[in-house]
Amino acid sequence: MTASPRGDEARTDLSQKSERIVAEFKVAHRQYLDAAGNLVGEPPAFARDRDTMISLYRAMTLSRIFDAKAIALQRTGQLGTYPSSAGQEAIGIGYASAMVDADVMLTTYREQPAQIWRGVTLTELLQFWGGDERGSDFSGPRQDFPVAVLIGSQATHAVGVATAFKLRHEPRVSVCALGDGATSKGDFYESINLAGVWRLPAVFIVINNYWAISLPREKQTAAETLAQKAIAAGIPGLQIDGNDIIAARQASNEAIERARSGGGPTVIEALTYRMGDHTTADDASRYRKEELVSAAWKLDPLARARTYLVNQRWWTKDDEEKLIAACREKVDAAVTKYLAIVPPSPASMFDHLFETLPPSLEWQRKKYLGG
Amino acid sequence: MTASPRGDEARTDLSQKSERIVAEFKVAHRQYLDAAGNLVGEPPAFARDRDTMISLYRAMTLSRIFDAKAIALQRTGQLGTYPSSAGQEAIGIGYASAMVDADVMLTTYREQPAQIWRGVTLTELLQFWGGDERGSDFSGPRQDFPVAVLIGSQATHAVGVATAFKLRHEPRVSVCALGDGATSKGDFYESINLAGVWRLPAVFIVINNYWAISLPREKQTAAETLAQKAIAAGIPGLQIDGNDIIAARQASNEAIERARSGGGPTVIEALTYRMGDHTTADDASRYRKEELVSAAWKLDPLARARTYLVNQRWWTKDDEEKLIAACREKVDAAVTKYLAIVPPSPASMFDHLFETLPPSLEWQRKKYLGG
Amino acid sequence: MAEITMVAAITMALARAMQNDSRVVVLGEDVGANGGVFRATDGLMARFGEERVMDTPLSETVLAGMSIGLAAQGFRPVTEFQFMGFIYPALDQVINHAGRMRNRSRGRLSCPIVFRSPMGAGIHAPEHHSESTEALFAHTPGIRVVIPSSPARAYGLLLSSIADPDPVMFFEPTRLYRAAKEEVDDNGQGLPLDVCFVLREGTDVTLVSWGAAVKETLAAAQQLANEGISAEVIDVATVSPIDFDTILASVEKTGRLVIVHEAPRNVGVGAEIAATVAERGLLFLHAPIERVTAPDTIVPLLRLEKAYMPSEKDIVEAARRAVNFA
Amino acid sequence: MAEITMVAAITMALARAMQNDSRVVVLGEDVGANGGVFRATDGLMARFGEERVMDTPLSETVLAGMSIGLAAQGFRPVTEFQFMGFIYPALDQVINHAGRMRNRSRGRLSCPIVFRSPMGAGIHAPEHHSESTEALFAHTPGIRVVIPSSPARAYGLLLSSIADPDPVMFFEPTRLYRAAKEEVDDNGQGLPLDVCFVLREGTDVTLVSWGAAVKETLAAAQQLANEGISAEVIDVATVSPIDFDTILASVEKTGRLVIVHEAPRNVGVGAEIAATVAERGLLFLHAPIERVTAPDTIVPLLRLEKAYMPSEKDIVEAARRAVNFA
Ligand SMILES: Cc1ncc(C[n+]2csc(CCOP(=O)(O)OP(=O)(O)O)c2C)c(N)n1
Ligand SMILES: Cc1ncc(C[n+]2csc(CCOP(=O)(O)OP(=O)(O)O)c2C)c(N)n1
Ligand SMILES: [Mg+2]
Ligand SMILES: [Mg+2]
Repeated sequence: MTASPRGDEARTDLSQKSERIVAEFKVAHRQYLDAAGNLVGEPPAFARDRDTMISLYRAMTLSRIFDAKAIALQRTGQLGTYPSSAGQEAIGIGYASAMVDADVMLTTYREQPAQIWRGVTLTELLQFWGGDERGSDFSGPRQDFPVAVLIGSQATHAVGVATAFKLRHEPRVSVCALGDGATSKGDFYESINLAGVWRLPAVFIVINNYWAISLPREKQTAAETLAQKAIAAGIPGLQIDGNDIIAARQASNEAIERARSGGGPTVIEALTYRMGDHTTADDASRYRKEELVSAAWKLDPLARARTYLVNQRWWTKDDEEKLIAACREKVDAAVTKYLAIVPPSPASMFDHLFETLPPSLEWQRKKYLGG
Repeated sequence: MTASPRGDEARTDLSQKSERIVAEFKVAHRQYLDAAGNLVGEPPAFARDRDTMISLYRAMTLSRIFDAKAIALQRTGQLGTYPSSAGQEAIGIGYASAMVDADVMLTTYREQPAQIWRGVTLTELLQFWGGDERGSDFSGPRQDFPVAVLIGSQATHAVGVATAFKLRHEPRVSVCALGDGATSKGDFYESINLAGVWRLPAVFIVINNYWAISLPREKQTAAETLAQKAIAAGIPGLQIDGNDIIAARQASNEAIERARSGGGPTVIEALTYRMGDHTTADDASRYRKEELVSAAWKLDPLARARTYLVNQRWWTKDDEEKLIAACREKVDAAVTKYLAIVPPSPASMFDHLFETLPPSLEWQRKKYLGG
Repeated sequence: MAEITMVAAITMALARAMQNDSRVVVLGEDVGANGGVFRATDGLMARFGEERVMDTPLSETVLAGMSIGLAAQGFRPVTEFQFMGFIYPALDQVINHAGRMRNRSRGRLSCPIVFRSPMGAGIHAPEHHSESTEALFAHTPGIRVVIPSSPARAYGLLLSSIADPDPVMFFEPTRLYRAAKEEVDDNGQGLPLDVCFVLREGTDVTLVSWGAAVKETLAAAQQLANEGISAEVIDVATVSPIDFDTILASVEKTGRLVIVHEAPRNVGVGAEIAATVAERGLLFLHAPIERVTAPDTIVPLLRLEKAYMPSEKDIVEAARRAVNFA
Repeated sequence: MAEITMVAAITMALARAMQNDSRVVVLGEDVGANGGVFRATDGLMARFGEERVMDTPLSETVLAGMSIGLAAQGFRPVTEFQFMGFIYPALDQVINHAGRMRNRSRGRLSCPIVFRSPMGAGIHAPEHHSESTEALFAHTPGIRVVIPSSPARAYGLLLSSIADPDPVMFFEPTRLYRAAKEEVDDNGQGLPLDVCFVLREGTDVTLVSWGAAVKETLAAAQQLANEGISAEVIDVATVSPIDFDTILASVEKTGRLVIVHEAPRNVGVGAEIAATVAERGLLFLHAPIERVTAPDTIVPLLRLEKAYMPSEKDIVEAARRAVNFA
């Protein structure tokens, strides 16, 4: 089956009285920093703030360096299957930095940049991807959800969290990140629909990295944009350049603040690209040409942000070298700590099954663990 | 939770270069016969054809009379729970009459008018609603699906059927009817999305009768129209006056013929109203005011079609009386036949479980039935 | 104290829980003004408002998923699925999330949710309205499955399920909703989860059942008593995890076990009870274990539902076979 | 005839079926150019084209549902779910439609579909990639559940499943995909469904297993043989409906039964086997039935997955207990 263009034949002759237009929609695209790192239009105030922009850039860089190390650990048998976030740092840091601690984040498995910004330690990330549940008992905001491996499923939790905020009249927002592939799941649609009709404080960030494992974006849906999926729920949808850290943070900020002030949910489609294999268990050369990847590197969010900093005369080669060295050191320290973790005990399989283990499971615990 | 208006705050200042429009959509509404039975604009050719219009009207009338009898049978303990289709005859007869026999119909439990048009006998309908599976082994086109009780689930089958047609290069169309409530299910969304991206010959008729049991349309979704759900799938969506038999048939016809000729899927939202209780097990007075129902009767599709026939001088009081008498007779004959059906035997529980009953189930069949 | 039906006892428990604990919210399709298709939530919206009694769109997946979000945020959602046959779109959320969130997060987030739904055949409803698939949930780690069989047990078990800090599937046999009335004191007292209820003591044979089939099982015990056979009747009530100790103790006493359930036979919860007794109580047995269940067929439409469900006669015969086994 | 792995045998069976029957189509996520995440569909798209090997959007519900539509239209879809843990959004379609369409339509429409998916733990994958929930499907009327445990059985059982006129859940233990090689003749011959395979004859104890656990079960039998205990090993293969006759005949001979499965214990398929033997073969038993299974916990992440899965040692000990039972 191949992807198909939209059937424009649907449009009928409007000169007839028998037909009238009852609804109209427009989908906008937002970009402040182009691929070369130059400004497009007037950026938001924070983009003029040196410290803010440098802190965003630092986090993006730390994520990238962590990511490379995690892949290396997996290759040497020291980590489980790992999904690289390389190339997606701008959108991750963008929406995470637009949140406050009291907000709740619900993400996929590829949102290490956002998790790092939210305070999950690098050691905890390694522990989780090393196959130890304790990595999800993390230092980030304690109400943030563990990573959702089931595509789209966390969107439904996000509307529950948002409903809780609304019922308690709390000015908090539930922020859900999910992939282009996830937009094909009923979970996503049912969730945005509910968020729309209940006008919930929820923001859905669709990380359109063009691939869902081997399926390219155009085989996922005939919709021209993923932002327009919002129309089905009667809520605003916006497409942004997801490799532009300014657009990523600004669009997230607008949506989150609108949600916080009672304005309801938003879908943001962030255009980016999955630079690596789907996970370390994948071999993308089976289904995509290397040229596509090299072309995508030209849109690299890190290089773009760096150019902007340099253009503003906020950043030097020396700063860059120092940053990289500092990130490496941090990552190495985390790895050392990770490798020293005492493995979980088999008994822990029973420890968090229920708050109190029922008698018949006590019997099993004894049977299985002895004693 | 109360329904919420759409968050228009999403619209941003387009004078900035940083934002541009990347997609635009319009949703149209179609009507040829207004509530008073007068023409709006130029109708399609078939509306000028006396025989066609009379045959549609006859089928609508038969459906209405059958429906009343089915309710009466349920009330006297001679039928199981029954969902009335009163008030929805125009859209049912509309899309069914736009299909050819070789097309495949997949419907909800409230599409008796369409089933009748397709050739399911009144006796078979009663047999099914009387709790006998044999009623689904019906005289309508043999590839039409049995009634789907699970809301929205048949939409997924419809895309499978449409895929079969596409793979075999057959000029056939899969027509799926479902309710306003069904549009909130992931099944519906996943199905239209797949139909869109594979450009399948499938037509989705959304029978918006304003109610999903007790939930009114505006609490189902914040979307201004249900037709716009199509935008999320990148396919055409059209809203029609579903109580206007001409619009119902014409819009169905256009969508079905577009699908047949390779133009891909369509969503049609047909505005109608559920005149009765949800089913005979429901008591709508618990959640809706009687005024709403009286107001809806003013839009009755039957009265409207009749006025049109009368205005064309195609129909007299005498014709009407004869028709009603003929329908009553037909319905009564079907009831007599239904009541004479020998109940299914317990053994039949095992007869269609598998093509060939596996040995361990043979053991069970003996155990349960003796012998 | 008036005699009330099981469905009224459920409404009473819901109201009591909502009254006592502001974290309790009710959500589902048609639970508001309509009071649920069986009226189990009748009057709750009028009494507790639209914020605590939420009519949801027709979307079972997000209905389950949002319950998880609410629960993780400290609410105690009581979520209604309109019928057990409509619960499957939510299974992913129940199995993969509700039952796992505590374990996944090492206790940081939990899911104190009650997923309620009507179950079982016998009310002459259309397809998918007659299911008994408690086994699917019983096989799932991290969740409880509770099935009441009387107004008083419905009241007490529902209160305890709502108070429980972990997810509970609470299945209500429609056939019992209005089958019998009983005095139920609205005292806010829960009944214990994770234990069986011995409904009738006996010495010759143990009849183990739950849900709607308890009705026929009790009737069978009476019939057997008339014949001079003393049957002990156990209502499992918490169908997962099962209180095997009570069942084993009874079988040790009687030496004979008949398990009765309305669900299909193959890999039903009855299989687990039989298996456990065959492991831990083999030497108690004086006769083969009998299971009286529905066959492994699709629940038929109404014309045949009676033939499908286990009958009092089937139970009596099985008990007689066990007692007469040489 | 080369020695091939189980995953290669599966690819070979798929290619053979597609070659022999133009109604066979393959669909699922990443089954095309990528050849499936385990390469089970490797090369099929190149060989049979995009019309017969369909990469679907990420939507398990419609993936199952469209398979039903295709099957009702006369195709023979072989539909891949990427992992067993991702199958639940499709359960509604499997339980409520695939297993019922023939019955519902009185044989007018049917669902000759094979739903394939990898199953089981042991490959160090993330959460949801290690499930063994065959019991959910085994409890569902109208569908078959087949689990191969060797390259040759994978080949033969998959061919028969595709040829079968009714829906089959075909679960492939990932741990076995590349665990061993065996000569498999690509002769297009199916192996019978609905029967157990006796892999090793013995007289002292019957070890019944399926899927990945067959590996440890065979190893345990060898270990027991070294100790002078003669174990019969039965691979159930068609996990529903079960060939009880073969199992009962074996238990009649050995008098001892150990059931081994990787799935959780409570209401697992092992329970059904134990229950049926306790009903129909009670008097054969010289010792309590033993079940060696995973505990009723969530499958842990990779650090503990070994502790979770039944081990050869566990099986040997259970068999010894049974044999030494006084
Ligand atoms: C429900 C479900 N189905 C299938 C999978 C297997 N799977 C893992 S990732 C993936 C693709 C996801 O694509 P997308 O949503 O675009 O996220 P990305 O991986 O690109 O970040 C698939 C199919 C899954 N994890 N969950
Ligand atoms: C999956 C599922 N959930 C719930 C139900 C119970 N139910 C039956 S009809 C109905 C409302 C359907 O509304 P709509 O789709 O608008 O169809 P209508 O009844 O108005 O024709 C509900 C909730 C069901 N049949 N299936
Ligand atoms: Mg992606
Ligand atoms: Mg409706």
